[in-house]
Amino acid sequence: MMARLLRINPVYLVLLVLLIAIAIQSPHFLQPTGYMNFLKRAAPIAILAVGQLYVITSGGFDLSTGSVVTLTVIGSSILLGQNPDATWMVITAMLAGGVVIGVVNALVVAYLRVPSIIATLGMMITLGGIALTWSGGSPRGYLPDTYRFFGRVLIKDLPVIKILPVALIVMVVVCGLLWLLMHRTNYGKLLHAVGDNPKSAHFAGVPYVQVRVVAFVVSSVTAVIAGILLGGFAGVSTSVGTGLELQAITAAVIGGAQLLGGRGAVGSTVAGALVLQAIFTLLNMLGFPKPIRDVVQGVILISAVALATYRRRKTGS
Amino acid sequence: MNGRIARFAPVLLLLAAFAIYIGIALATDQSQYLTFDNLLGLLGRSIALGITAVGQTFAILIASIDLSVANLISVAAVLASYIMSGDPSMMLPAVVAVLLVGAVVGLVNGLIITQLEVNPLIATLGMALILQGLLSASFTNFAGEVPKEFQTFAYGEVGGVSVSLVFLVILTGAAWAFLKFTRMGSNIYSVGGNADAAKLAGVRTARVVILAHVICSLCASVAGLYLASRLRSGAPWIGRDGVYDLESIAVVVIGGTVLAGGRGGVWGTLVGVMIFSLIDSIFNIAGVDAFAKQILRGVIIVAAVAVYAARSKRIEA
Amino acid sequence: AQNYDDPVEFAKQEAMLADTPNGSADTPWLQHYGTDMVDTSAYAQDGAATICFSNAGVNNPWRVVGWETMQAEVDLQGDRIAEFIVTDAEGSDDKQISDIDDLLAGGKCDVLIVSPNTTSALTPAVEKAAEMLPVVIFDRGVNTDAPVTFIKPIGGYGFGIQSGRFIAENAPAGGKVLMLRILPGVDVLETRYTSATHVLEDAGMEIVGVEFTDGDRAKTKSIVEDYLQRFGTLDAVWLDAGATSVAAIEAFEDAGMDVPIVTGEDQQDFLQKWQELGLTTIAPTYPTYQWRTPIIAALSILDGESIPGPEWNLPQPAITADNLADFVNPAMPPLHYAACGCEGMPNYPERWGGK
Amino acid sequence: MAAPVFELNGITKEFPGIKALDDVTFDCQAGEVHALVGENGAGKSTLIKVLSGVYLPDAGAVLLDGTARRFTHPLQSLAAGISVIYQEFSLLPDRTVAQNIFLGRELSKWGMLDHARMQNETNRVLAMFGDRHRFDADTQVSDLAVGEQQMVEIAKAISLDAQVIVMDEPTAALNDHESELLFDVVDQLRNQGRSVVYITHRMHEIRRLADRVTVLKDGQIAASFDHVPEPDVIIHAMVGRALDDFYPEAAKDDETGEPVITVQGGDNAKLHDINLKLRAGEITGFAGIQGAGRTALALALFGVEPFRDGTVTMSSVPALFASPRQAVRAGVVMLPGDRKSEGLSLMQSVRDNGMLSARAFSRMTGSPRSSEHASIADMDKSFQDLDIRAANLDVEIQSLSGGNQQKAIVARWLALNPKVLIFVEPTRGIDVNTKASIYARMRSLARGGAAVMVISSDLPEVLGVSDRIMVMRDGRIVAEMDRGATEAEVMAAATGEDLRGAAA
Ligand SMILES: Nc1ncnc2c1ncn2[C@@H]1O[C@H](COP(=O)(O)OP(=O)(O)OP(=O)(O)O)[C@@H](O)[C@H]1O
Ligand SMILES: Nc1ncnc2c1ncn2[C@@H]1O[C@H](COP(=O)(O)OP(=O)(O)OP(=O)(O)O)[C@@H](O)[C@H]1O
Ligand SMILES: [Mg+2]
Ligand SMILES: [Mg+2]
Repeated sequence: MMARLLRINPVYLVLLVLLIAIAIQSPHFLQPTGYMNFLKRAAPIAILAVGQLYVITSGGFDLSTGSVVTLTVIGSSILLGQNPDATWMVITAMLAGGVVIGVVNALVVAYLRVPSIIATLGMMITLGGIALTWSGGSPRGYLPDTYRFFGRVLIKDLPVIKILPVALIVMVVVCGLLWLLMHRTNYGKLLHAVGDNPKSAHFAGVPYVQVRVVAFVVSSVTAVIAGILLGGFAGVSTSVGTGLELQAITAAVIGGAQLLGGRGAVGSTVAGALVLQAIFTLLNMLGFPKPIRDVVQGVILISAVALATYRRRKTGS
Repeated sequence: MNGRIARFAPVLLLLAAFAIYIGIALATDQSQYLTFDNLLGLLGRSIALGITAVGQTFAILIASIDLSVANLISVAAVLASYIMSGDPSMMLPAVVAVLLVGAVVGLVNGLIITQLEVNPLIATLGMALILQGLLSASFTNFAGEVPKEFQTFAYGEVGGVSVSLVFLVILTGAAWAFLKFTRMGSNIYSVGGNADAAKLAGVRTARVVILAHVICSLCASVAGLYLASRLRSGAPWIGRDGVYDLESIAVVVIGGTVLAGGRGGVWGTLVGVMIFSLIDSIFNIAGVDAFAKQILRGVIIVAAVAVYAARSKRIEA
Repeated sequence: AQNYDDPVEFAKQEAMLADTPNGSADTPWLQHYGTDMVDTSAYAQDGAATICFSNAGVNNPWRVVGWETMQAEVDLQGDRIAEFIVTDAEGSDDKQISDIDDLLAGGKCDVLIVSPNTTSALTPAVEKAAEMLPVVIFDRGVNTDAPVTFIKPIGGYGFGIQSGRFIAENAPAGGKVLMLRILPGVDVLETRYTSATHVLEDAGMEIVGVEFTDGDRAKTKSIVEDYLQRFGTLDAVWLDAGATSVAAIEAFEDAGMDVPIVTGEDQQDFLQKWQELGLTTIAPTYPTYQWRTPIIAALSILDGESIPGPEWNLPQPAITADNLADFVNPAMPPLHYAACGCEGMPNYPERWGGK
Repeated sequence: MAAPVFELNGITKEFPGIKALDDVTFDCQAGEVHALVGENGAGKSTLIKVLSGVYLPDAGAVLLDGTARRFTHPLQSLAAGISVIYQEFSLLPDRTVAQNIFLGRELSKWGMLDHARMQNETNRVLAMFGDRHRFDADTQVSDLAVGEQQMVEIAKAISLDAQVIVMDEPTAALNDHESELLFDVVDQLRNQGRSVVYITHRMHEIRRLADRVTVLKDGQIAASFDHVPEPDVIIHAMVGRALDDFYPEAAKDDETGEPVITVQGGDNAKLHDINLKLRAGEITGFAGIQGAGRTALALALFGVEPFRDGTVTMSSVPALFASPRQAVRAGVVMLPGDRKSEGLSLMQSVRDNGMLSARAFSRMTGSPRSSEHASIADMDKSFQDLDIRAANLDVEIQSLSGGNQQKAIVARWLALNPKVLIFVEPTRGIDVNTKASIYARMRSLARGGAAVMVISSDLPEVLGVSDRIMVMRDGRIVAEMDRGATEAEVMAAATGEDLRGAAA
C-alpha cells in the first residue's frame, strides 16, 4: 500500500494541495478569469520546462533557453518594426533561428565534446551579447497586435469557461505534441536510451547525434515559442528571459525528471511547472516579497530532488 | 602522452593569450601596457575570482560543483561590513563570523549532497537562491562600512606587490600542498575519480565531499571579505554582478580540471584566472565594446573547454 | 547605511523644482541651479585633450541613450578632443575599480570622467584618481569632494514629488494607489519612492500595495492584473520608472477597463500610448542630456574656465499633457528617452536607433 | 579439522522481490582455497558482500575466529582481515598503480604522505607476480589494458596482508598467461596460510586451485564437497542436470557458405595487414594474448575505430564502416565485452533494451510498440526463446543477472537478422548452463546463414565453439587453424614461442 502510494508521482498531489490553498486564499481564483489568468501565465514556463525535459532526459542541461527567449522578443520587435505586416514570416524566421541554435548546441556537445552545461552556458552568454549588439542595448521596433495575439488575446464569451487565453491553446498543442513525441514514438525511447547510456546506445546503432540534435532543437524551439508568448503578453523588453532557464529546470525537476538522463515524463513536467507557478502565486497572495520567493524556490528545488531520490530508494526502482 | 599535453594545455592557452595581448598592445601603439607593473596589475584585477576559483577547484575535483559561491560572496561581504561598521576592533569578530558562515554553508551544501543525495548542481543552485533571498530580505543596499585598517587587504602593498596578490599566491600554494601531501588531499582525488571505489577502499566519501564543499565555501567567504575591503562595504548584489559562480567554474575548467572530477589542480586554476584577466585586458586595450565582448566571451569559454574535451574519446553528457 | 528619507534633501530639491535655473532654457544641459562655481585655472592646458571615461555599464536603455548622446557630444567637439578612451565595467564595482586603475596606469588621460556603478564602492578609486588629475562625476555620486564637480539632475526626491503631486491633484480624493518599484536598494529609485509616498500620504490617498517588478514587463502586467482582480479597480498606478508603464496600462486595457492615472517617464512607448489613449498622467524625467554635460565640463576644466560645482544640478523637467506633443516621436525606438537633448546632434536620429 | 577462520551461518538476504540468499552456511580454513560456484544470479556475489559488510544479512551470523561480528562497512571487514576483489572494477583511472593500491590507507610520515614508501611497497607486492608484468608503481591505471587492471585489483587485495582473500571471478578479464600468474599468486597465498575464497565459472580453474567446493543454486547451498569432484558432478549440482553437449557440434561441410565479409590489407593504428574472410554458416574464433588486437579488430569491423587503409567488402559492396550505425545497417553487429558500460541502458526496461536497435532503425516518429523490425510481441517471444529470467519484462534491466542481461542484448540483435555477429567475451561472468545455451545459439545463428565471429580470452571456449581459429599477435593475424587445433598449438602461435615442450 505504502509502496503503491510512493509510486504515484507526488507532483500531482502537491499541485492539488496548492490549488486548493490558492482557492481558499482568494475565492476569485475559482472564477474563469482567476484560473485562466493562472494558466496563461504558466503557459510559457510549462512549454519551456517540457523543452528542457528533452535535454535533461538526453543527459544534459540547456542553460541557453532564457537568452533564446530574450533574443526572440528583441529580434521579432526589430524585424517587425521595419515591416509590421510580416508577422508570420518573422515567427517562421525565429523558429528557424531556434532550430539553428539547437543544432549548434547539440553539435558542440556531440562533436567538440564540451559538457552541455558549459556549451549552453557559452551559448547563453553569446546570445545575450548578440541580443544586445543587435538592439544596441535597448529595445527597438515594436510588436504588432498580430504577433501579440498568441500571448495576449483572450477568447471571450465562451460557454462555461467564459474566457480562453490563446496562450493556453498554444500550451496544450505544444505540450501535447511533445508528449506524443516523447511517449508514443521510437524517438522518445531512443532519447531515453541515449540519456541513460550514450555509449551503449551508440553501439546499438542509435544515431545518438541526431537524437541529441532533436532534443536540443526541441528545447530551443520551445524557447522561441515561449518568447513569442511572453513578448505577446507584455511587449518588448531586454530582460524577459532572465532566469527562465532555471525556472524551467526547477519545474522539470519538480516533475521528477532524472538529472543526467534516462528518465522523464512530459505530463508530470507540466504539472511541475504549474506547481512552481502556483507557489509563486501563493507567495504573492500572502504578501511575501521577492527575496522570500527565491528562498522558497531554493528549498523546493532541493526537496524535490531529495524526495525523488528517497522514493527511488524506497520503491527499489 | 595525451596526459602530458593535457597538463600543459592551460599554459599553452596562457601563452597564446599573452601573445595576443602583446600583439595588440604593440599594434595599437599602447606599449605603456607592457610594463612590469601593468602585468602585475593584470593578475590583481581578478583576486576575488582567483580566491573563489581555488575553492571551486576543490568542489570540481570531487566531481561536484558549487553554484552558490557568488551569493555566498555577497553574504560574506555584507556581513563583514555590517559587523565592522567602521570599527577596527570589530574586524576580528567580523572575520570569524564570516568564516563561520562560510563553513556552515559549505557544510550544509555537503550534507544535502551526501545525505539527501541531491545532485550537486541542484543542491548548490537551491542554496544560491536561499542565500540570495535571505540576504536581500535583510539588506537592500550597502550595509555598514569596513574600517580603513581592513582595506589593507585589498589596497596594501608589501615590497611593491599588492597584499592581496601575495595572499592569492600563498593560498594557491597551500591548497596545492594540501592536495599533494595530505591523505585528505589524496582522498579528494580518489572520491572524484571513482567514489564507489574509494568507498569500498574505506574512504569516508561523505566526509571528503563535505570537506571539499567547506573549503570551497570558505574560499568564497574570503573572496567576500576581499571585496568588502576593496569596495569598502558589502552590498547584496556584488557576488551576482561579478558572475563569480559561472566564471569560477569556467576558469577551473580552462585550468585543466575536468568537470567529471578526479583530475586537475589549483595551479591550473590560477593559470585559468590569468587567462581570463588577459582576455579582459585585451578587450580593454583593443577597445572592444561591451556587447561584442560578451559575444566573444561566450565563444571563448566554449572553445577553451573544447580544446580539452575534443581529445577525450568519451561521449559526454 | 544611507538615508533615503532625508527631509533636508527633500526640501532642497522641492525648492529647486520651484526655482529657475541659470542659463538658456534651449540648452538645459548647460543650465544649473544656484551660483556656486569652482575655479579650475590650475588645470588649464593647451592643445587637444585626451578625455578618459570610466563607464559603469550600458546595461539598461537609459544608459544606452545617454552613452550614445555622450559619444555624439564628443563628435560635436571635433578637434578639441584628441582621444576619448573608454572602459566599460559591465555593472561590476570590482571591475570599475580596476578599470580606473588601468586608465591611470595608461598615463594618457588629461581628465577623467566617472559614472560610478555604486557610490561608496567607487569612492576610494575616485579619491586616488583625483590626486593625479581632474575628475568629473555624473549620475550617481561618490562620498568625497575630491572630484572637481558632480553633475546630476535635481534628483529622486524631485521626481517623486512631481509624480506624487500629480496623482494627489488629479485622482479622486482618498483613491486607491498601487505603487510599483523596480527593485530596492538603488539610491535614485529609493528617494523617488519615499518622496512620492510622503506626498501621497499627506494628500490622504490610500496606498493599496507596493510591489517590486524587477523592471519586467510581464511581471508588471501580472501584478496589476492581480490587483484588479482583488480590488476591482484602481485610481492610480505610480511607477518609480517608466520602462514598464505601458505594461501596466495594458493590464487595464486587457481587462476591458478605463485606464486611470499611470505615471511614466520620458520613454517613447509610454508617451505614444499616452497620446494615443488620451490619458491623464505625467512623465517626470531623469534627463539623459546629463551625459552631454561631463564632456563639456571636462573641456572647460582643461581650458581653466570656472564651472558650476562642487555640485552641478541640472534641471529635471516633467512632461505634461501641455508639452507632450513636443516629445512624442514615433520614429524613435520604444525605450528612447525623449529628454535627451540630442535632436540637434550629429547623426540624429539614426545614432539613437531612430529612422 | 581445524577451526575455520571465518564462518557464515544461516545467512538470508532479500532484495525487493527476490530472495538472493536463503539460509546459506559457508566457511573457510587457514591455508585453504574454497571455490564458490553457481549459475548467474545464484547469489555468490551477494554472499561475499554479506561477508565484507556491503550488505547486512536479514538473518544469520558472520563469525570471525569464532566470534560473531557485525560489519556495516567494507572498511570494518578489511580491518578484521578480510579483503575482497569485487567483480566490478574499482580502480581510479587517473591515478597511479601505487595510489590505487594504497587507496584509503595511504602511508604518511609527520602528517605528510610518504610517496616513496608507498612506491616501494607497491613494487614489493607486484613482485609476487614475478617480473612478467609490463607496468610498475607509477604507471597511470588508464594506460593499462583490462587484464593488467585486474592484476592491479589483485595486487591491491594482496597488499593488505589480509587473512581472508576473496576473489570474485578474478580471471574473467584475464588471458591464459595472466591467469597463470594469478594461479601462482593463489598458491603463494595458500602456502602462507591465508584463506582464499575463489569464485569462478571455469571448471579447470577449480581443478587447478581448489581444496573444497561449494555450489550455490537459487540462493541455497546445492552441494558442498570437501574435495574437488569431477566437473560433471559440479555442473550437475549447479544446473540440476548433466550437460551433454556443452559445446555445439561443428559446422557440417555443406553449411559453410560464401564469404559474408572480406577484409584485404586492413590497417590502422593497432592493426596491420589484416586479411580475413568471415563465411556464412561458420563460427570463426579469435585467439591471442591480451593486447594482440582482437578487440581492435572487432572495433574496426564494427566501425568504432575503422581501418584507415585496405578494403572491406560484403558481397563485393564496400563495407568500411565509419560508425556502428553504418555497420549495423549493413548487418554487422557486435556484442560488447563490457555489458554495463557498452551494452545496456541500465535504467530502461528489459523490453526497451531488447527493442533498442529495432527502434533505432525504424522511423523516429513511428510507434515504439511495433517498429519495422520487431513488435513488442516478437521481442517477448524472443526473450522466451532465449529463456530470459526476470520478474517481468518491465523491470529495469539493471536488476537482472549478467547472463540474462547478455541474453537481452542477443535478443536485441536477433530482431535485425544480422549477417555478421561479433561476440566479444560473450560469456564473461556467465554460468555454465547459460554458456551452453549461448553456444547453441551461436551455432543456430550460423546455420541460419550468418557469419559468427567470437573473441574470447577463454581459450577452451574458442577451441570448443569455433569452426576456424584465427590467432592474432601484435595486431596481425599470424595463424589460421581448423577445428581440432590444440591449446598448445594456439598458444605457440599467439606467443610466438614454441610451448609444446613446456606444456607436456
Ligand atoms: N542490489 C541488488 N538489488 C536487487 N537485487 C539484487 C541486488 N544485487 C543482486 N541482486 C539479485 O540477487 C540475486 C543474486 O545476485 P548475485 O550478484 O549474488 O549473483 P551471482 O551469483 O554473483 O551471479 P553472477 O555469476 O552473474 O555474478 C540475483 O537475482 C540478482 O539479480
Ligand atoms: N569498447 C571500446 N570502445 C572504444 N575503444 C576500445 C574499446 N575496447 C577497447 N578499445 C580500444 O582498443 C584498444 C585495444 O584494446 P586492448 O588493449 O584490450 O587490446 P585488444 O585489441 O583488445 O587485444 P585483445 O582483444 O586481443 O586482447 C584499447 O587500447 C582501447 O583503446
Ligand atoms: Mg557475481
Ligand atoms: Mg581485449
